[in-house]
Amino acid sequence: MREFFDMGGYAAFVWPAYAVTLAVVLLNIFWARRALARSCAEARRRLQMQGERR
Amino acid sequence: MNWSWFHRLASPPHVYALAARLTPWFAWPAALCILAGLWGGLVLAPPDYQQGDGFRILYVHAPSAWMSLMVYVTMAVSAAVGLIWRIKVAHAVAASCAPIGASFTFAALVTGALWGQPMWGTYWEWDPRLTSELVLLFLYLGYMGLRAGIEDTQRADRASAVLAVVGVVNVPIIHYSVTWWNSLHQAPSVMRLAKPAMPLPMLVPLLLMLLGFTLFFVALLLVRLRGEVLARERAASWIREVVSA
Amino acid sequence: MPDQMLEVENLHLWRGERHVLRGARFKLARGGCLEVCGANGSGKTTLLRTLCGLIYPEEGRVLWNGENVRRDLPAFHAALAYVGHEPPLKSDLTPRENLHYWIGVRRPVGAAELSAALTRVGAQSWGERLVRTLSAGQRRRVALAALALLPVPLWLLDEPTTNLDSEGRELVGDLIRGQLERGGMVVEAVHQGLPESVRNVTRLDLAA
Amino acid sequence: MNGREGRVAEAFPAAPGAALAVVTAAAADRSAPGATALEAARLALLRDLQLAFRKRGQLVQPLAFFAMVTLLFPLAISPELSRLRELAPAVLWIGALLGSLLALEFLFRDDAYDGTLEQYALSGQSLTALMFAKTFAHWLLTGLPLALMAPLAALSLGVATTALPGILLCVAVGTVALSLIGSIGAALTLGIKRSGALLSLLTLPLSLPVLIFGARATQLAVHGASLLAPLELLGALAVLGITLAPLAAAAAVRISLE
Repeated sequence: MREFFDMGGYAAFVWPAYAVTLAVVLLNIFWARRALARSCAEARRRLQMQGERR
Repeated sequence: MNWSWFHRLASPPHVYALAARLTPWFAWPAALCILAGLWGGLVLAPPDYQQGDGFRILYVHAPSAWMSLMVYVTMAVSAAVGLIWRIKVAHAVAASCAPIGASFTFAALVTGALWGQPMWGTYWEWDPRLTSELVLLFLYLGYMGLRAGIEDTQRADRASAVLAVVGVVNVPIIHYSVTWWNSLHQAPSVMRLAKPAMPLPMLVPLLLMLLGFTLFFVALLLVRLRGEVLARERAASWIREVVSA
Repeated sequence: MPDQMLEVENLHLWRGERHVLRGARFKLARGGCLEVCGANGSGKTTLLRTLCGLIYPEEGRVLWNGENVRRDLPAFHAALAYVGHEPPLKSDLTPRENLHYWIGVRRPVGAAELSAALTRVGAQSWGERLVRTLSAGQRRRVALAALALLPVPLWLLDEPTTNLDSEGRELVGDLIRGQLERGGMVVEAVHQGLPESVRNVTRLDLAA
Repeated sequence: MNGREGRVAEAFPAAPGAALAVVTAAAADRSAPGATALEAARLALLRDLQLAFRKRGQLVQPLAFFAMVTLLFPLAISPELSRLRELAPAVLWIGALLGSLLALEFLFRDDAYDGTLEQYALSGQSLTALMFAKTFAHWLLTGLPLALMAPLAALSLGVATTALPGILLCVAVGTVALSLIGSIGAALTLGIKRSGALLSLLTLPLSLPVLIFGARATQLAVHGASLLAPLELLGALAVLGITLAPLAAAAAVRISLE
């Protein structure tokens, strides 16, 4: 196990690289869901405005 | 030729519903492929005979680099389709691509630099591939900047589509010129190992990661696409059902 | 000359998020004049810009001689003259130079013709001054001179009488009448009616 | 008809009959063909040149900027001519790139504000040809002066006089490509407030090949070698730009008018 985390001495480079990629993947999931939620809220607001105008 | 099937397929409510339905079918296989690829790449694959365990950065760097280019091409193709046939959904796809592509280009740059330190002894080498990747990041940033600068969605769609098409014509020229420039100024870089056929235990995890990232991109795209489709529809009755649900 | 006609089918227009035109349809035949009325912001300019093919209608079609104008935009554009509510003039050129370039891009135009047009709009005394020194009404008159030099079948005019004195408004009426008598068509956006009675006018009211 | 025209003449008694003259001229013209695309492009070019010479201040700006950049490098590095000579290609090309970029903001902006672009788009002429004419005018007004000034700047950086014709040639060819690439960016950023930074973000990455080939050609010229290979590549870029850039710029202008 120790050996695995040590990555043959390259731990300082391998793990940050994986961490950055993981962060990008997770952020993308978060951003995509947030963008969808925002669009839904925006659509709801527009529908409401149209309802009021009628 | 009868195109009505196509128009039905590309109609916003249909696309919205389809995207929602398809997302899990891409998301879960993506997760599976990536996990299997990680296991294979970090545990099962033997250390490289030259680079030791350092080469394992390949399993995140190569998929990120692949994403950066593949997403750009996807973006440009759908932008061109939207521009030529005036299909709003195509513009929505292009708009969804940019932030995904930009973030993975960033990841490719960072992982490339982290790989470079042990291999070249420096974080940044003016290697043609890394340089092209950096230019690609600027192309993405320009695309997103142009989009953000134009308030009207339709005009933003069409203007940024022109930029994406111009960009995709330029990417090979830029890559060629950077390679040409690089070959003048330095000997072929250390990175360019004589690549014998990669042994199977190394290759399979890489392929799994590439596939997993691609599936992941499609899943992300489908989620973002729904939002972009909603933003482009005005006063359509189907939105009420979707939003209130 | 083939029978020319401008036709609009089921046109829907949005201005931002507002749906300003819902399914408009009309026909304009030779010698016909359409007056588009409505308050500021009611979408008059949007309609004119759609008619001349600058804006792509989200729904509906604009037909010229029975064919969608999108099929051959350059030919359609060669048959129309559009004057927006700001005359497209360069303030560092004189009215004569402005007209020379503006009209010259579309058709060959001689010096005598330019002089005649400038005289017609009363520009003989200021035709050689830089546009930056002219008043808004004078600039508008230069645009009228351009119209006089463009006897194309279709005129699209956005508020042609803005900033004009009564004499100038009279001139607009004369130009329009001349165009209609020649068998041309006019679409004009106004917030009140035409300066004087021009016959054969259809009105299209845009709700605010 | 006559009565009506008479009334116009009455309204403008200074020129009786003038109105009639206009109408007859117009009637005669109805069957006459319109201006050719070439004539239209020539007029668009002349118009931009005439306007530029009415406002000479803007003409000098890119040149002054270029001269400033050339002055900054020796101050920032060292007055040693041998070192400056090595850096001359970089100095010249970064100066030319930024100088050309500086003037790009004005390429379409005034025409967009005053409605000229709208008239061009509605003229029935090929908008691509008109865009090409405007871009060519831009090159004549910035690229060509920069190319003419580049040998002077090179001289001040210790480059031998034998290298100067080559430098002039490659800057002239390179700036053609730069103007064309820039015209796309300028057309795309129409209607955006404070578009300067965005314009450079769009244009500079696309200009990299020009920078690379141009700087290499200049370097070869400085060393007295044959600069044919990079010059040919530069020419290829310019030709590619001539065929494609006006098309993209015209599309972008139409989009900005929507």
